Amino acid sequence: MYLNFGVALALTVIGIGFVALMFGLQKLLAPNNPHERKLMPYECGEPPTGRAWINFNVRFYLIALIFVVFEVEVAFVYPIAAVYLDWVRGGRRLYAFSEILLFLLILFVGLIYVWKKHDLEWIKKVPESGV
Amino acid sequence: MSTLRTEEMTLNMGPQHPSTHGVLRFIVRADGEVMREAIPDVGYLHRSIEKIAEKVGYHGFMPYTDRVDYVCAMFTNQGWGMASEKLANIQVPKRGEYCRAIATEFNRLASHLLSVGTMGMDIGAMTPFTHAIREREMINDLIEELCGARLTFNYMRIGGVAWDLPPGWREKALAYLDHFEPILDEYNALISYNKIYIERLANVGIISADEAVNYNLVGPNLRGSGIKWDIRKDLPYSVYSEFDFDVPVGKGEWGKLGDAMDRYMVRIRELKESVKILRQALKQIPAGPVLAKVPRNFKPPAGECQIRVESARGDMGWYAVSDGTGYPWRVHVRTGSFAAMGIIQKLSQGLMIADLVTLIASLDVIAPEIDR
Amino acid sequence: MPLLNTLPDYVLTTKTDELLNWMRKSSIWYMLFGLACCAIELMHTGGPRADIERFGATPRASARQSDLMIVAGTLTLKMALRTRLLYDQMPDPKYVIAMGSCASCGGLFQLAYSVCDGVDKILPVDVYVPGCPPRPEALTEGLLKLQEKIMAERWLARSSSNGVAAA
Amino acid sequence: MQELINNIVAAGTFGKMPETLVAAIVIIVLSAVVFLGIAFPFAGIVSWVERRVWARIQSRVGPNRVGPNGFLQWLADGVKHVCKEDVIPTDSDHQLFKIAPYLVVLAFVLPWAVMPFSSSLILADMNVGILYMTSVTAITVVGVLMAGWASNDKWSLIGGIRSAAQIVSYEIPAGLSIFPVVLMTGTLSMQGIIRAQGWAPQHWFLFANPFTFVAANILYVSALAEGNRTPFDLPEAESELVAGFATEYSGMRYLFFFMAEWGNLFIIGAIITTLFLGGWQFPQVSNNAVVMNILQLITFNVKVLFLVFVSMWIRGTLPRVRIDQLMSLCWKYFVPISFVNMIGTAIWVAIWPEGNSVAGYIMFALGIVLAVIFIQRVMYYLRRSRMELYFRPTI
Amino acid sequence: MGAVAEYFDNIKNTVTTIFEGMAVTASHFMRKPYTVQYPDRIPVRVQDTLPYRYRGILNVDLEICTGCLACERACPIDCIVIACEKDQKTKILTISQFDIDIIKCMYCGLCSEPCPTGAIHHTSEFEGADFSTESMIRRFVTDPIDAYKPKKGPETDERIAPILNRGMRYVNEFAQGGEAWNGGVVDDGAAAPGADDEEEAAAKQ
Amino acid sequence: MEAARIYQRIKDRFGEHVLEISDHQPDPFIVIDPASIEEVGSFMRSDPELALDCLSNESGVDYKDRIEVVYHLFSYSKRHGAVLKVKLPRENPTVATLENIWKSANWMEREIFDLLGVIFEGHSDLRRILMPEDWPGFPLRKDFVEPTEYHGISTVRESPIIRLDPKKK
Amino acid sequence: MLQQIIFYALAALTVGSAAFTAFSRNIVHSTFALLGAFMGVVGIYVLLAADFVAMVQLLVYVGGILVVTIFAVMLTQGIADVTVSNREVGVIPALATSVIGVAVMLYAVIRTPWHQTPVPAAAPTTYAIGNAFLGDYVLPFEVASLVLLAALIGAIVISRHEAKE
Amino acid sequence: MGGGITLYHFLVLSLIIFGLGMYCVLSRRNAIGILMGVELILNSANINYLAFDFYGGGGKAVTGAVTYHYDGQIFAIFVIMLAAAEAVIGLAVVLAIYQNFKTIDVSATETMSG
Ligand code: SF4
Ligand code: SF4
Ligand code: SF4
Repeated sequence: MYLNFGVALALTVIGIGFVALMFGLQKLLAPNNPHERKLMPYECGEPPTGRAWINFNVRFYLIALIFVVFEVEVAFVYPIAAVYLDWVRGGRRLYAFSEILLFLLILFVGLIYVWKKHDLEWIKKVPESGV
Repeated sequence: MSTLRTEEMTLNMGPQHPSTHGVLRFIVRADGEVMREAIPDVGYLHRSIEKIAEKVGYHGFMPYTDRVDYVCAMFTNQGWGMASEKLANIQVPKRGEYCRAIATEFNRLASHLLSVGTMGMDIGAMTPFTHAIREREMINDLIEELCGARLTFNYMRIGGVAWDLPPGWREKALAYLDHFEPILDEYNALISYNKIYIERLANVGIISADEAVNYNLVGPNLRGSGIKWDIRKDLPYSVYSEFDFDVPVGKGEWGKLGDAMDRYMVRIRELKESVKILRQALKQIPAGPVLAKVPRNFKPPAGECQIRVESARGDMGWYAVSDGTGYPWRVHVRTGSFAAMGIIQKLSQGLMIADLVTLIASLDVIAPEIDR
Repeated sequence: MPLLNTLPDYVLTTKTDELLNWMRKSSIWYMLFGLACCAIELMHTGGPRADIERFGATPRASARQSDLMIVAGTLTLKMALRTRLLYDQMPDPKYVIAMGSCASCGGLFQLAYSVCDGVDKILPVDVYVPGCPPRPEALTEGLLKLQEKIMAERWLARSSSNGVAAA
Repeated sequence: MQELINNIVAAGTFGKMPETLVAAIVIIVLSAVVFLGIAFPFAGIVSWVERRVWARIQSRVGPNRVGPNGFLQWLADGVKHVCKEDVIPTDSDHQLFKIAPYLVVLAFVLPWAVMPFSSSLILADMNVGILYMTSVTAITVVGVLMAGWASNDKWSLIGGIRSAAQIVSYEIPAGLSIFPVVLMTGTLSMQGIIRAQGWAPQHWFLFANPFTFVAANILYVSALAEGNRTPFDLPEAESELVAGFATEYSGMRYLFFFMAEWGNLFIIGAIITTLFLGGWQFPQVSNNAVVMNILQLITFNVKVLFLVFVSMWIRGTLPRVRIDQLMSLCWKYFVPISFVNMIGTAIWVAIWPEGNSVAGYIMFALGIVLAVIFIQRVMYYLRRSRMELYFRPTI
Repeated sequence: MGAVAEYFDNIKNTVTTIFEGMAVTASHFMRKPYTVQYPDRIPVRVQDTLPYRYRGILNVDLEICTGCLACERACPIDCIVIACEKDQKTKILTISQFDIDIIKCMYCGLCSEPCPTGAIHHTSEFEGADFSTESMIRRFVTDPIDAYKPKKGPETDERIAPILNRGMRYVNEFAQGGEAWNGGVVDDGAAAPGADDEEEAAAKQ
Repeated sequence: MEAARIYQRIKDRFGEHVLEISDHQPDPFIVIDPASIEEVGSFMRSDPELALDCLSNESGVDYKDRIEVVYHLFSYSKRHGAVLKVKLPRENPTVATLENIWKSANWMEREIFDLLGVIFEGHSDLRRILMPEDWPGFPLRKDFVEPTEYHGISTVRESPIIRLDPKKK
Repeated sequence: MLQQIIFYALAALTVGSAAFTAFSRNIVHSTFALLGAFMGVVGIYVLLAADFVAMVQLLVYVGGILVVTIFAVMLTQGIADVTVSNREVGVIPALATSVIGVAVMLYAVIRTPWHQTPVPAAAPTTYAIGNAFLGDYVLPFEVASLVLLAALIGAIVISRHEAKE
Repeated sequence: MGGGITLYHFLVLSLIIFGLGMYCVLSRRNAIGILMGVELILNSANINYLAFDFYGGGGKAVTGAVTYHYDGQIFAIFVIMLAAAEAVIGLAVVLAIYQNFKTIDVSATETMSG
């Protein structure tokens, strides 16, 4: 097992080393003459108005919150999915199946709840007054 | 949930932006992905064509009209030709009118193809766009044979057209039309009826009929809102009264009436109608001269007139004032895109950033037509 | 420390230069910078008939990733300032093709009050392509001309005249 | 792997070096071979292939001037980018701006550890193989967010956040769609999953039962979404967002983002091939391990490349969805259907723990019918368009 | 339609339309690309495939130029510069300069229309890209040259006759039936050689 | 309805505000008092007989001694059109906006303001539209002189052809 | 040898990133530094023969929690302001508390003779965990899903409730 | 785990991370900062669980078919689950606070009533 993850480590090192190497090569080969206008943010040829680091739309945030919950669920299901076949073969299929079903259903309820509450919809209306 | 407020972001979309159809700029005030509004900023292609008209004379202005709307330059040619003819009361020979109709309808095909193609590209499908470009190339070949240029035709003259149809051209044109119709079906199968595509277009930028009239939308944009109005049919000019064709209108099959999909479908259907017109025109074209006698030193009597041409982007108005000299006193072009741009700010409210692109493409605005 | 135009003029360096230039000229990414009528022909150049991508030239939307700015169309004064900024924001090495009469010298719009007569007033232009609009093949020829120019450049080897613009 | 190391130690090639060190050297060398010899060139070549395929769909030719048929195009692009100035905007967050490409490349190299090329060519046959594969790709999100934020540019920010939201959302249906296979095999190891299938199509999990068929499609589409491929290329949506999170990136840094994107195609294909298409399974035609391994390698790659090709083909066909549609597609269609799939498969497995071979044949027959209908449609369009035919892949 | 039915209808629609779209694109793998591989991998030069009326870069056949300056006057943007000198005694017109700025030209064809002999004409040549604007000026006159004098009858000079034929064919492409058009132009003495019957014949085509 | 009858109807209603009815061919027009433009406009739009629901064109013309603003109106339901004009003094040309009657006037008035300098009172957003904000003068006026330089970019370009024969031109 | 190197490298990565998280003045930087900490911890888990847990850590922490945290930062911060983050008061007390706490515990840890068994060979753990979930730990397992459901609904309710204002 | 790495190494490592997390929680006035500190603390706890599982009594080796009771690992998984739940709720609260106060400075919420 250590060997297996050793491969991952080795790949990490190689990948990062490779990228670094290429950057080094670029440093050697590429011209470099920055000036003020070149380093301005790119905005289709206009000088930018307002800043870019602003607080972003909450929509994405809610999606991410929902996502985390489901991600944990996926992580939980992996081990039982892996042993499910053994349990079925071992003759305890109903028990194993109902366990999985229960677990999934409970979260499915969550999904339906969110769905019904229209939190999956991307609301196209903007508040009337400008902030 | 929508009441969650976040900071507003001001984005500059354009002037150099792949989907603004030339150089337009939109100042987008957005809340995340949803726009509060998009304020169009035009004039990046203002080439003072109206002023140049006052300097180059009636004949010399013809090539400049090509540049008023380069995507359908035949119509601008024709518009200027008709305006000058009306000022000086010149009758265009019948064959000349037929040549004009044929050339303009081919140009309409090319223009609509570009419009539906860029629509596909803006939605993210490159293939329909290149297919449209391929068909345009074939049409360009035909037009090139007719008038020697692919884009800036300068085909028409005051009093008719500059060149007659070349020998063998009619057969080629008819053969092309036979090729074009199946390609159009294929195009529809590829993109127009694609569910993703319909979802992207339907219910975006809904324009009611009243609004369309009030904002002076013309052409496919007006028809997309369900108003059956086509200058070729309703105020016939040239020889259009001799053709049998339909005026497609938006029906709201996929969403509310007057949405982007309706405008798009109107264009697709107009392609078919144009093919119909072209078939008739190519069969009916009479013999005769193509250019009336117009003096080189063209001096229409003082006066003013406005003519209206149904260009690919709809009713194009040419307002010309003559003071009796060889140079027009004032020329003004009322174009469809200019009016269409005026409505964008209103329509964009509450759309998503991605929809703005759809909206612009569905209104088929062309930068030079706005700015001239 | 960039090695640009610093190495002595040996066979090795010139050969490397040739290789680099060959690679660079085969991968010219141009910025989608259609301004007016010529933009339509620019689209056609990327389209099925002319297919400029055969030479490795693909359109890019962002100036940051493009090597070539094809100024396709009339440059108005209002646009000129933005164009300058866009050009500035391109990373070196960068090239400019002036496509069509308007971009090259104002063309028929020299009579106009709002048009910048020629993009060479604000940017260094490498290749001019005549035509109004130039047909796609003409633009392709312009690109080939630019490739010629790139091939003649020196990259690593020291050179007095035709080094990279940045050096 | 362990065997190999044992052999090397036994052979004494490295003299008296401790075993761990030998192992380390072997691992590093092999990983380097896989990365530099396969992953990196693949990412490059696929960019060229994609341009050619795409061009062909669009009645064009595509890059064909550099090397034979333009084969060296990718190298030219690479070298060009090395020679390109590296612009780091003043207002950006310099450290994060520089780190982001590393993360994206990292997420691209790590999955290669469990890539099952053949029955014995695999760097690491982890017990948690498929879980490893899905979880390391999650690092991309952070890289993309970092790139988007660090650029301090509005297009980048929107692109980055869109991308992140998209990737994380589609991880759910992708994860759920893996379960049917796990339920049927009872293992998470890549090799184990492949071994549970046969070489014949009716033994593939794709055709094992209706649920797996649907799951395979959902997984493929979700994987495309995670890889930011059309129709889900919103983060780079050129017509809206200029170049998305990579707007400010130039030169090498930009290239790495794209290298990762193209390279991920292989990973997508490999996941589907492993889970549903029988992986490297090939009929036992020879007893020679080397011959078999080569045949398996070819089989695996053909399958993966076919899937890569399909993704290019899809890219040439479909328009892009909008962000809200993307989300509703994920949460309202894919996630519930995946739930149903999973439960359905659980029932199926409970009834037929050893699989049902009749179902395999029936599903396979249905698949063939589908293919025939498809070919008919293709012929229909070919006949109607009356364009010149040309069958060679190159021009 | 109920919500559930709509739900499944959406799925069905999406799948079938994508299926159709994929079939269309798949059929393109078997079609010939439409590309013309300019400049090298084509059987004939692109220039030779262009139609006769194609308005490429201008050319002047000085052999048949009458020095009437009609083209210079017709050009709306003055990109033609001609210098003619009329010798007061011999009445011979000498053209000492005939420059066209092809980078400024808009390829409109207005200059070639009034030309009585078709001396100035558009060719199908379009390759003119260059590194500087100065090199874009086409200078047709190197040494001052005598202008062409149209003859009453058909041209007899063997050297000039084919050129004039070409020129007249070019002239006759223009709008038929417009006698006044061609007639109204020429105000510098050099009348258009009679080609009226030909024009009419073409008009009846 | 015939153009002449339309004008007559307006004349009947707003007698003293109508300054002139011209039957100049091809397009006859009616000239009204600038002060009453809003009234006339809303009448033309709302009158059931006229129902001119579309302002299809609005343009300005500089006649050296005066500036005219020309309105081309059209009715989709009745299929007739009318041409309305107001004459304004060249110095300080001011007229009320028709934006509230026809929405399409908004942009067209901006354009006229931009190019001819006519000020539309009550306009919601009277900014330059085509020209840059810092542009001097109104280019479509007959006496407009082109500036030789804009932000350091010179606007003249010498012809590269040297004319050998300096007598001409 | 090698193990030591790897261990110390991972430890350094983890501690370094954690320290960066704790001390950085820029909240965005400290959020992104969490990535390093989490990745280091993944490595540590692997060293402790917990491959499945390591993967879950990667999946949930890196792919999930970190992303939400970054989103939260982006959503709520006046990021561009100079008063970027956080600490104004309590640096010294916090430092002191932490150091003292750690010291005390360190003492405890080192002095305690922990019960140790021979280290088993690292073996795959997924099955065991799965069996445990279906066997001994079935109740916690199901409760976990309830907890997640509660978290989901709670999160939605909280954010929506507040949004009504 | 060979090579001289012992249980104590891991415990010390976990302690250090714990200390850093602690400091983060105590010193930050930013709610998200506090949450990040909590995550660090939970991570250090997990390291402890796993270390004890690995070195300590977790494994009950049976000769032959080896079955381990990975109690420590299972605990770690539950901790991760709880951490995720906590993060979700915590960040939702952060969002809520932000919506109300336009700041997530925890000390500010004390002073403002609302
Ligand atoms: S050169 Fe001609 S075609 Fe090109 S932009 Fe100018 S006017 Fe248009
Ligand atoms: S083609 Fe037109 S622009 Fe060119 S020289 Fe002739 S008249 Fe002038
Ligand atoms: S119009 Fe023809 S003949 Fe006259 S000067 Fe020009 S080229 Fe010569």
